[in-house]
Amino acid sequence: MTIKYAYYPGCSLESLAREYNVSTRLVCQDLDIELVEIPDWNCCGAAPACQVDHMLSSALSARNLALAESFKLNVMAPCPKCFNRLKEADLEMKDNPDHLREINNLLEKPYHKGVQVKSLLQVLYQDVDRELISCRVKIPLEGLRVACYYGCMNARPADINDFQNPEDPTSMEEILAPLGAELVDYPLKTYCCGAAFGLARVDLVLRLANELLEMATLVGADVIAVACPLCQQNLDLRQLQVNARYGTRYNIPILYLTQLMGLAFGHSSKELWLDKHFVKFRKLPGATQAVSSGAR
Amino acid sequence: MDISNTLDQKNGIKIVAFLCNWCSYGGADAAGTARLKQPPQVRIIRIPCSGWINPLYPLKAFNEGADGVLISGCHPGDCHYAEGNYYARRRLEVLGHFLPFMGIDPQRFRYSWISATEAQEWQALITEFTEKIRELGPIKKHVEVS
Amino acid sequence: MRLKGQTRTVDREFVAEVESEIDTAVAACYQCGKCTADCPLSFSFDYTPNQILRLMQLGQKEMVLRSESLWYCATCYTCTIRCPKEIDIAKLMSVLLIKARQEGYVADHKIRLAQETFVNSVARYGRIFEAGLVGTYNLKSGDLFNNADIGPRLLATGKLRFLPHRIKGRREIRKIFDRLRSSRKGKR
Amino acid sequence: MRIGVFVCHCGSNIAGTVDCPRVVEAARGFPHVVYATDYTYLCAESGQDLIKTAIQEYSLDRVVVSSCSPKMHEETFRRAARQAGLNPYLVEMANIREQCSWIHSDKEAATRKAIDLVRKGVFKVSRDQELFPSFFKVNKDVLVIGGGIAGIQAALDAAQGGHRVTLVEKDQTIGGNMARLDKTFPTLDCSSCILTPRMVDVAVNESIELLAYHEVEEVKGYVGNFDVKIRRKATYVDWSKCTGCEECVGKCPARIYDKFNQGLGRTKAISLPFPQAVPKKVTIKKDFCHFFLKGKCRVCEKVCQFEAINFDDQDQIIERKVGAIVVATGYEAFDPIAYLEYGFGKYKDVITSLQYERMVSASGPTMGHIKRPSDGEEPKTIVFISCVGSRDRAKGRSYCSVACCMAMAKQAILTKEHIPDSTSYLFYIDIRAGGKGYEEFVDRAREEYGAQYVRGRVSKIYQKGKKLVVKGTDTLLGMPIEIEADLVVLAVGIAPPQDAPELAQKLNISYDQYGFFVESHPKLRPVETNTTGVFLAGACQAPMDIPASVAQGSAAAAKALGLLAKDELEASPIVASVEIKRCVGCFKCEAVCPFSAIQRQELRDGIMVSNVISTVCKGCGLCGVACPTGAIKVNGFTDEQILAEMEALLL
Ligand SMILES: Cc1cc2nc3c(=O)[nH]c(=O)nc-3n(C[C@H](O)[C@H](O)[C@H](O)COP(=O)(O)OP(=O)(O)OC[C@H]3O[C@@H](n4cnc5c(N)ncnc54)[C@H](O)[C@@H]3O)c2cc1C
Ligand SMILES: Cc1cc2nc3c(=O)[nH]c(=O)nc-3n(C[C@H](O)[C@H](O)[C@H](O)COP(=O)(O)OP(=O)(O)OC[C@H]3O[C@@H](n4cnc5c(N)ncnc54)[C@H](O)[C@@H]3O)c2cc1C
Ligand code: SF4
Ligand code: SF4
Ligand code: SF4
Ligand code: SF4
Ligand code: SF4
Ligand code: SF4
Ligand code: SF4
Ligand code: SF4
Repeated sequence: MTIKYAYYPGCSLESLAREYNVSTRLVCQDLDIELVEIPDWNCCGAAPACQVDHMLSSALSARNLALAESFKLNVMAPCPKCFNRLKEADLEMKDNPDHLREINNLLEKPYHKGVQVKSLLQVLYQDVDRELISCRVKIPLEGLRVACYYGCMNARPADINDFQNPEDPTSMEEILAPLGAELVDYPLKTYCCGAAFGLARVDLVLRLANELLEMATLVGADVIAVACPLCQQNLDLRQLQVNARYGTRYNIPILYLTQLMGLAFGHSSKELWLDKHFVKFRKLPGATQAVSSGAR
Repeated sequence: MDISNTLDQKNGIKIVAFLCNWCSYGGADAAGTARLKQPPQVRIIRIPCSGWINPLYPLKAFNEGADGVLISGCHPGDCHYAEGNYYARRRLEVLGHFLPFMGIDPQRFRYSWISATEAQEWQALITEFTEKIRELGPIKKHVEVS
Repeated sequence: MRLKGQTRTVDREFVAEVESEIDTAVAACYQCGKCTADCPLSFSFDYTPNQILRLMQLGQKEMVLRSESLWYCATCYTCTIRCPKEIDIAKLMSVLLIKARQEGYVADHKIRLAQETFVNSVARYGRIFEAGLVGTYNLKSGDLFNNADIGPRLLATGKLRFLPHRIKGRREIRKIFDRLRSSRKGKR
Repeated sequence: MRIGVFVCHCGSNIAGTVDCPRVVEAARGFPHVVYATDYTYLCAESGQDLIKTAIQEYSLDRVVVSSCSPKMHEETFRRAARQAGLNPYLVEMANIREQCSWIHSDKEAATRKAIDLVRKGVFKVSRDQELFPSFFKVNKDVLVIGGGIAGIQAALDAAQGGHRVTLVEKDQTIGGNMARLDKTFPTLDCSSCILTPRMVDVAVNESIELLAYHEVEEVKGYVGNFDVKIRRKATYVDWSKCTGCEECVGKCPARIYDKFNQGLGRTKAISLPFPQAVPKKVTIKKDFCHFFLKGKCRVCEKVCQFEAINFDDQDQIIERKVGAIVVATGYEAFDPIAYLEYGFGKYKDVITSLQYERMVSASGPTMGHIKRPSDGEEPKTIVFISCVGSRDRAKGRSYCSVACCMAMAKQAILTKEHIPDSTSYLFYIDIRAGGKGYEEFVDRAREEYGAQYVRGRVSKIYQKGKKLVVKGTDTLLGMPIEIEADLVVLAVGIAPPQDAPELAQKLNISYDQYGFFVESHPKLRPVETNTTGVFLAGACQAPMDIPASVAQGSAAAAKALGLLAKDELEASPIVASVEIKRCVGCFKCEAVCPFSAIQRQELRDGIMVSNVISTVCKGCGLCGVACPTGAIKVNGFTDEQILAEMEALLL
């Protein structure tokens, strides 16, 4: 049985996080999840919109929800910030009829509260049988020490991420366990990476990224798994900035959860755009196997 | 011999309240001790427990000309007699549904939970309820209860 | 009541307005500091989250709205999930930020600029045009070499677009902005 | 019928708003009223005399006192009537103060309402019947449930007062949580040094029957006559033979969770909780014993020279009759597993304050050496965190646990004594040190023992290498503060035992949202409950420390003794009674009565009818409403009386 979602990639996945988009599509295909991209979707406004004007933020999300509604499909978004904006707007409109009316007044095409919003993490965690994931594994990630990093948006706030505990989420670990990876306890798994301050206040981001990378080194992680474009950028893109500023020599690849899954499912590192990362992932598990299985 | 009724001729309405001895009567006393001003149309009858209320009483009261009837007991779970107010709730809920068939606006009937410390809640309740009854005006139709 | 050195006195109306948006009375806060303790960005704050709450309790509108903390809060919700009194501090911070902007208090112009550049990009194209965003921001902020060290390497990945993606519904997006603006004016 | 009406001024409390002479005037016009007067203070001696004289002078056979709330002075005026030779239940009160003069300012409206209320009183009193209280014999024995320090104190005091006492303790030994403590604030005397003698006193006291490893199964009856069923839980050891030599314990291969030591260290399937246990007898925990699980072992049986092991042992129900019950079931330490942010259960070196007591105790699993559970090393930096499971709405615990601030100060002192080169950081929100010598004790912790108090709540703890990173705030400085600690001690709250609500239901007493038992009045009846004859002592009522628990134990015993000092007790006549002619034997009344006050009674011709045990009946009236024929009614609140009141108000 295939599961079908209206897919909301969001702006990041069209640019700096394209590998997240590519790997998400591959993995979903492997797991019989059909993704129908919302046609002509618009930016959800991310953090800046709701920091400038809450109504604006809701209206931008509502347009996307209304588009998805015409397909009678629930919405799935891989970026936790998009997910957060879409779901919060949805909940507020479902909660408060006045708010819904006000928002619809701003739209060309009204929203009728007809969809549900999930994050990619939630879909992989709730809708996909762990058995199925095991079945799809061709190259187990044996010996790879993975630290799962959720960041703030994949764990909180509690009413948006209501499918797991905001203090100690475990969905990523549970999804990765069938892949055979060695999951290390990463105490800062829900610590914030500085989010969107990368544009105006790089210094804030670097300080947090440094703490996160230090801890990952300390727990002996080979790779940090993430499920958020901002986390990925702040830790990967800025790793060299951190090294420059703090005199550190971190060299920890930051992979999307879906890239790790893709590897285990037998996709090549090229297919998964692994070469687009700043910090290269060299410890390909079963590298020799990969060749032979590819030949099979 | 003048025994005529003096209930609020000015506003022309009469409200009878049945309060359980342990919680709500104490709450009304507490409101008095705190000097919380209240509308004078309400007359209180003290009963042991809200579970003691026979649905006949409110009906009789309406029949005899009460414009509003209020029943109040301890909060569910706090009943002095353990579970009397659960019985009350069940019974009075039924009564509430039954009133329209007797030509009585169910808004004239109210049951609530007021504890012995809830003086302010009591004041708010009877102020609001009296206001409601004033709005509805004196009861017109008299019910027949055997 | 007046805090030493402050000219303004208590503004209860402001407090009530904010309280209605966060659905909690600020008086609930007993200043335990749990919100501050693990706030990842508090190192950059002038007032810690619990001090923001304290200022709100004392009705110090101006001090609150002038605070830099509002601008450096990442809305990460750490404070919110930890607060023993169930106060949504993250929400409070963002409500206050919006009010600060409305009333013309800007503690960090770069952040304001970044946020506005971002929103303008949405208004223009319906989606974010990242290369344009960084460029515009750097130009306007005068910080031309901001993030320049990663620029070339980023280009090499080929992930950045050089032309914006203009969505078909651009007009709808514009209308959202316009209607919002006119409804705001109507209210004033 | 000759009714007298008395209208009280209560100084200006009533007379200021109600025109009392006008009320008297109106009262004179009501049916059967032969005398009416007003007076400044009716409850004063002179006022009561006025009533008594009038009763005799005018041969009054009914009285209406129109004054304050009956909750205030009904007893006073009933007593006055009795003294004047009138049945006290022929007195009614009209509440024209709390429910009239004090809540109205319009004098006219208030006066009219007062007149209505007096009329209501007159109409009701004219339907009143003479009522006579019944008397019943009282059983003088006392049951104490829970053998912590509060229960021990209550049992000893009641025994000293000459009563036989049954002490039921669900655990294998008495002593409760105090037995787990090392030293006690504010004097730092050793807990077992002061507790053990008391435990032994219980054991040797001939008036006290100690039923350890027993639980209350069912409580029936009423004050003076409680019938209690008690379950003896199977111990699989014949206690009359066991000497507590612990020979068996050493040989038992089954290692299990050590409840007494709060999970620090392990114990055996057959065990003694601690060396000074009273009674000093072992039990087998069936769920963990190899023989019960796998059918093989019986090692204990082999080594026991006294042939005390009995694998065929079974639960047993025993019955006791008592006149009063003291509940002293204490508390359980709050389980901080809910604080995921503190990593309790995940990080071995995050422990509870009660575990720390066991660690510091010389008789504990570490022999009094403070060691990190993870690697056995001596910690140098220790962080204490207050209010874990207290003062925390988000975790469903809004209350303050009272004893933990002091326990924390104590533990900081003990830590310094054990490890002189250690530093203790104590995170607190407020320091609650309200007791004799308590603030001085905290001063000592700070000044003499270098306890570092930090005002702020910790938000997060995580492991970093061998250290625990503790992220807190110093709210006084307005700065986050990070401490790399070797050991973290959570000052956990005092929470009612999980089964407290169940016990409350058996005893028909109330419990609050947390499970603490509810006292009759928070100030004036702190150890009584709303069920007459059931008293409370210790931490089962509210969080409290040892001095308060002991004081309550004594207070509860004193209350029980006061009650049992009489040979007979008076039962209120405001109870239900059955009009046998109208009873059709449907027993709907029996089904609804919450107090099991209805008995089935067989008439001569085999017809079954209902009968109310008047000493059990509480007069709630539920039966009256359930009865389809109107055969059963509550004295003093009959349909006739209520309808008369209604008529008076609506005329
Ligand atoms: C870490 C810590 C340190 C402390 N240090 C101090 C100190 O230094 N000084 C001080 O004054 N106070 C201290 N206290 C407080 C002290 O422990 C309590 O005040 C005291 O133990 C309360 O005594 P209790 O008899 O009411 O309850 P408990 O000691 O809890 O005894 C209750 C007894 O009842 C039994 N029981 C429970 N339910 C049932 C049932 N259904 N049937 C039969 N039996 C039952 C239990 O098994 C137990 O034996 C401390 C508390 C903590 C948590
Ligand atoms: C401002 C204030 C507000 C308070 N509010 C509250 C509150 O809201 N709730 C609360 O629970 N507690 C409150 N308290 C505390 C409360 O007052 C006391 O707990 C309580 O009054 C103590 O009662 P007592 O009988 O021990 O002493 P007291 O009330 O002091 O009674 C002692 C009596 O003994 C008499 N006496 C003294 N010496 C002798 C002698 N040598 N011979 C004969 N008689 C003597 C005195 O005249 C007096 O009548 C408050 C205290 C203060 C100061
Ligand atoms: S955590 Fe909550 S209660 Fe504590 S200081 Fe912050 S806002 Fe106040
Ligand atoms: S939401 Fe803002 S104030 Fe709260 S913890 Fe995160 S950064 Fe700090
Ligand atoms: S009887 Fe009541 S109303 Fe009269 S003086 Fe006494 S307290 Fe006041
Ligand atoms: S059961 Fe036997 S061996 Fe064990 S403690 Fe008792 S007497 Fe000693
Ligand atoms: S039979 Fe059970 S209690 Fe006895 S020694 Fe074996 S395991 Fe221990
Ligand atoms: S006694 Fe102290 S530590 Fe315990 S709950 Fe109260 S304030 Fe917190
Ligand atoms: S309900 Fe009435 S009729 Fe039925 S048994 Fe009881 S008293 Fe008799
Ligand atoms: S009045 Fe209440 S307690 Fe008494 S017999 Fe009836 S139901 Fe039972």
